[in-house]
Amino acid sequence: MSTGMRIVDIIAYPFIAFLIGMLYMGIARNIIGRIHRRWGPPVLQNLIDVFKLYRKREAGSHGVMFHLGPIIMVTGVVTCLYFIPMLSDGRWLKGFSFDGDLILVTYLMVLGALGMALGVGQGGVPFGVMGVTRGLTRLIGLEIPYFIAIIVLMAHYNTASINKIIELQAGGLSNWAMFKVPLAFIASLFSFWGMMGASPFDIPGAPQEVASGPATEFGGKYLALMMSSRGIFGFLKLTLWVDLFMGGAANLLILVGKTFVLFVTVLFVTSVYSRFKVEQAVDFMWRYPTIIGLIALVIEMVR
Amino acid sequence: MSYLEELKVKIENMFSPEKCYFPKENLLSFLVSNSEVRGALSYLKDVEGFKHFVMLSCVDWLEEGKFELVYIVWHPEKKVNAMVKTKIDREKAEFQSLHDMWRQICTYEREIWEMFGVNFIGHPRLEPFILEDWKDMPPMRRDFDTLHYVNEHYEWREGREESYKPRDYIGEAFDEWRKK
Amino acid sequence: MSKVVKIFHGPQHPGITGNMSVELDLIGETIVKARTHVGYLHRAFEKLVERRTAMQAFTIVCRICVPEPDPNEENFARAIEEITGLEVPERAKWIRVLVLELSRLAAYHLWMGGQAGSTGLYTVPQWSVGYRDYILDLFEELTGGRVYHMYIIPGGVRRDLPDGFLDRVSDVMDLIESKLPEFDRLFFDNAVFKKRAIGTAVIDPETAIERGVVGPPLRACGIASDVRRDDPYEIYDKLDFDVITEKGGDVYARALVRRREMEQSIKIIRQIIKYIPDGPYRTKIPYPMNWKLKAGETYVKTESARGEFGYYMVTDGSEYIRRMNVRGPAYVHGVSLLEDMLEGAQLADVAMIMNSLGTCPPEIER
Amino acid sequence: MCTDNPGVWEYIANWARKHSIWVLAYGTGCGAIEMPPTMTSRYDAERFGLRGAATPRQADLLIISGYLATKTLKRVIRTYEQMYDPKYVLALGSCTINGGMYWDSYNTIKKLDLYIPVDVYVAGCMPRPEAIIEGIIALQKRIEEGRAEGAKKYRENIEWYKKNQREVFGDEMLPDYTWNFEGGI
Repeated sequence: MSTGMRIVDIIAYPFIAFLIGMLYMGIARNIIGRIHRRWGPPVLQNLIDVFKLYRKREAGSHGVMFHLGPIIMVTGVVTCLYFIPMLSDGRWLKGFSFDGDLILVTYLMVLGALGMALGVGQGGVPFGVMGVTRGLTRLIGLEIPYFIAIIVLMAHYNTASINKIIELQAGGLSNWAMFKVPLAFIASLFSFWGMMGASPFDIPGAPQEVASGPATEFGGKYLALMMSSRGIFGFLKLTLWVDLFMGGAANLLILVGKTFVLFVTVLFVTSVYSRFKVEQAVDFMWRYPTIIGLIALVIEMVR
Repeated sequence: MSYLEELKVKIENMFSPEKCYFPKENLLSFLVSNSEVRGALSYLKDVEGFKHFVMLSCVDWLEEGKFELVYIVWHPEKKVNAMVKTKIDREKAEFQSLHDMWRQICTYEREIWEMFGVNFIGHPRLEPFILEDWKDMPPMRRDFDTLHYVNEHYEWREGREESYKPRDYIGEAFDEWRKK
Repeated sequence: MSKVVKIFHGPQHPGITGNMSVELDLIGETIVKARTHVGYLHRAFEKLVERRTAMQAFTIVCRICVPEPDPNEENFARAIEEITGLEVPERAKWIRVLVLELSRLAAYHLWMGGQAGSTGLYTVPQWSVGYRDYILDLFEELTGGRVYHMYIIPGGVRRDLPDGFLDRVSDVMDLIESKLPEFDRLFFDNAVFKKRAIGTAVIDPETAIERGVVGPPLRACGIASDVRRDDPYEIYDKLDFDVITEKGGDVYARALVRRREMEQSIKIIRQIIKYIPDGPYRTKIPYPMNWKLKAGETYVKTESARGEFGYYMVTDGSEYIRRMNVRGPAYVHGVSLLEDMLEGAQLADVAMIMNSLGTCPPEIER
Repeated sequence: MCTDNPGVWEYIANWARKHSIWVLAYGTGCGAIEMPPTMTSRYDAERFGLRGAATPRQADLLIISGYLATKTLKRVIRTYEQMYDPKYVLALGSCTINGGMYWDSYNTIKKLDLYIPVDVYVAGCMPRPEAIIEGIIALQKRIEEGRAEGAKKYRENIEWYKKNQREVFGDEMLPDYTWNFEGGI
C-alpha cells in the first residue's frame, strides 16, 4: 500500500466510525420508537442534531478545562479507535495494531470518561459533578467482569493481540470465541450493556435524577463534540466485541451486520428495564457477571 | 340518637359553643371562644378519636372585623367530620399555633399567615410559602382589590377592553338558550 | 465525603412532577435535608372565585388540578347544591360517576407513565399516555374538551349522553382492560422496578392517619379508607366495588394499589353502562346572573385519583361565594410529608417518591 | 457568530435547526398536561425532530405552557437567558396572550411578549396536541426563513425588556446571564 493510500485510510478511519455510529444511533431511535408503538424520527436525525449543535451561535465557557474536557474525550476515543482493527482481511482499515494492543485499548477506553470528569469539574454544576461521580462508580462495577472476560480470552488464545485473536477465530462459526468461551462472553456482555448505557445501567445521565448528568452544563459545540464522540465510542465498542468474540469482519458489510446484531440486543435490553441505583448497579455487576466470569476463568485454568 | 348528636350534647356541656349545628348529615360545626380551641381539638383528637386532621381554613368577615379560623377533623372509624371554629380580631390578627397537635397544621398556618396576615404565635417556620417578594397587603383579605393591583402592575393587551362584557353576554346567551 | 452539597431540584428539572422545586442538602447521594418550594403555579383561584358568580366560577374551578379536573367540578357542584338545596336528578348522578371514574382511569394512566418514567422505563409512558388518549377521546365526544370538561354543573350535568356513547365506553373499557396485563409484565413485575420500589419511602399506618395521608398512599398501609365507601356521594352506595388495600406502605405497595384500582374503576363503569336509568339530566336552576346563594357553609369531598379532595365553602346570602378553600391531597402529601419522606432517601429516589405520593403542585397553591 | 448576510452554510444550518428542535422539559403551567400526548405514541412529535432536552444549555425551544405566575416568570427569564442562541419561544394558551381567564388575577402576567420575545403563540385552553404541532410547524417555517431571531431581538432591546421585567419584580431583579456576550468567550 502506498503512503498516500495509507494516509487516506487513516483519515477515513474515524469518519467511518462516526458515520456508522451516528447512523446506528438514528436507527436505535427508530427501533425504540417502534417498541413505543410510534414511528420515530428519520434515520439521519442524529446527524442533523449534531450539525445543528455545531452551528449554535453561542456556547458559554467556564475556563480552560471546560473547553478541554470534551476535546480530551474525543481524542481519547479516536486514539483508542486506531488500535482496534475494523477489518481483519485485506489492507484497509486495519488500524495500528501490535502485540499486546488489547491491554492498551482497555486503558484508553477509560480516558474519555476521565477527560469528561476534568471538564465537568470546572463547570460548577452540582448535577454534572454528581453525574461524573456516578459514572466513575459505575465504571468500577463494569470493569471487573470485563477484565475477567478479557483475561479468560487472553489465556484461551495465549495472546494479547486483537489481530491474533481474530486470526485464531477464523474458520467457521464454531471457532468464534463466543462459543469457545461462552461464559466469558456472557460476563462481558453485561459490562458491554453497561458501557453502552443500556437501561438498567444508564445511571450517570439519568434525566429524572441529575438532569443530564455530565452534559448538564455543556451545550452547543461542546455537546456536539460529546455526541460525536459518543457515536464513535459506541461503534468502537461494538467493533471491539465483534473482534474479540464474534470472529472479526472481513469486509465492511460483515462488520455492519455483526455489530448491528450486537447493537439490537442493547436496544431490547434498554427498552424493557428500569434504571438501577448506582450502588445496586455495582452490586449487580460484582455479583452475577463476576461469578460467571470467575467460573469461566476456573474452567480455563483447569482445561 | 346518632353518634354526632351525642357528641353535640357532650360538647355543649363541656365547652360553651356559640353555635352548634349540623350543616349536613355527618358534619358537626361549632363556634368556640379563642381560649377553648386547643381544648376542643385535643378533646376531639384524644378522647373521641378524630385522629385525622383535614384542613384549616380562614374566612374573612370584613363587616364584623373578624377572621374566622376553621379546623376540620375526620373520625376514621365513625366516618364523621367535625368543624371547630373560632373568631379572632381582624385588626390585631394573632392566634396560637397548633402545629404540635398535627404536623400538617404547619403548612396551613404558614399559608394563612401569608394570605391573610394572621400571625401564629409559636410557629416554627413563618416564611413565604406561595408568594415571592410580596409587598402589598396579604392578598386573600377581602379589602385587597385584585383588579386594581393588576391595573397597577401589568399591562393589558389592546383589544381586550373593547370586547363585549362577558357578564352581559353570558346573560343574553343564557336567555336564548333557555327559550329553546 | 462529608461535604454538604445543596441542590435545587426544580422547578426546571425533568424529575419533578409539575412545576415545583425541592431544595436538597446532599451528602454523597443521600439527602440530609429537604425543603419544598411551591407557589410557581399560584393563580389565586380562591380570590377569583370570590369575584365571580356561581355559574362563572364553575368554569374555572376545574383548572385547579390539571391531571384530573373532574373531582373539582364535582366538589364545586355538590357544595353549591348542598348549600342551596338543589336536587340532582338520578340520571345526572350516574353520568357524574361515569365521568369521575373515567377521569380516574385517565389519571392513573398518566400516573403510571410518570412513575415508570421516574425510574427510567420509557416504554411505559409511551404506551400508557397513548391509551389514555382513548379516554380523552370519550371525554371530547361527551363534553367537547379533552382535558378541561366544565361538564358537571350545579344541578346536574351540562348535556345528555350522545347516542351510542355507552357502547363506545364499553369498547374502550375492553381495550384498556386487555392492555393491563401488558403493563403488569413490563412494569409492575419488572425485577428492577421491584428492587428499587420495595422498601422505599415507607409510611406506617399510625403516622399515616396522624399526618393526614389520604387515598392510595393510605390504602397502601393497609387502611381501607375511601371516600366513596366512607362518605358515599352520588350513587357510590349503590355500586359494587372493593376498597383495595395493600400491606407495606412503600412505593411498590402504592403502585399496586393504583394498579388494582384501575380494575375496580373498569368494574364500576361496566355497572354504570348496565344500570344507568333514564330521565332528565339536570334540574332547573335560578337565573344564574343574579342567583342569590343561601347563606351557609359546608365541607364536601370527593375521592380523586390521589385521595380525598375537599372543598370548604361559605356563602353569605349574596350572589358571590364568600370563601372557597380547596384541600387537595397533595397539600399534605407534597409539602410536609414529602419533606419528611425525602430525608434519608437518595437523590435517585426523589422523582419516584414524588410520583408515588401523587404530588400535584397546582392543587397545593391553587 | 452572528452574521447579517446568511450564506450557504447558514441556509443549511437553518434547515438543520428546523429539523432538530430540542424542547426544554419545563412544564410552566397547565399546558404541560398536553405535552406528554404530543411527545408520545399517539401524536409522536419526534417525527418532526422534536426531542426533550433536560437542561436549558442544550435546548433550542422553550415552551411556555400556559399562564405564568410571577414567581415562575422569574425562573423562565433565567432559563431563557441560559439557553444558547438561536433559541425560540412557543407560548401555549390564551393566558399567555392576554391573561385568558386569569385576567384579574394578581399573580399571573397578562402579556408574555413584554418580558421575553415570543416566536409563535398557540391560542386555546388547552391547545390540543394538533394545535401544538401546528404551532411547531409554523415555527419551523419561521426558522427556515431565518425570521426566528428572538435572541437577537432580546439583545437589541434589552433595556426595554428589563424595564418591563422590573415593573413586575420591583427591586428584586435577576442577575444577568448569558445575553450580554456573543459567541462564547
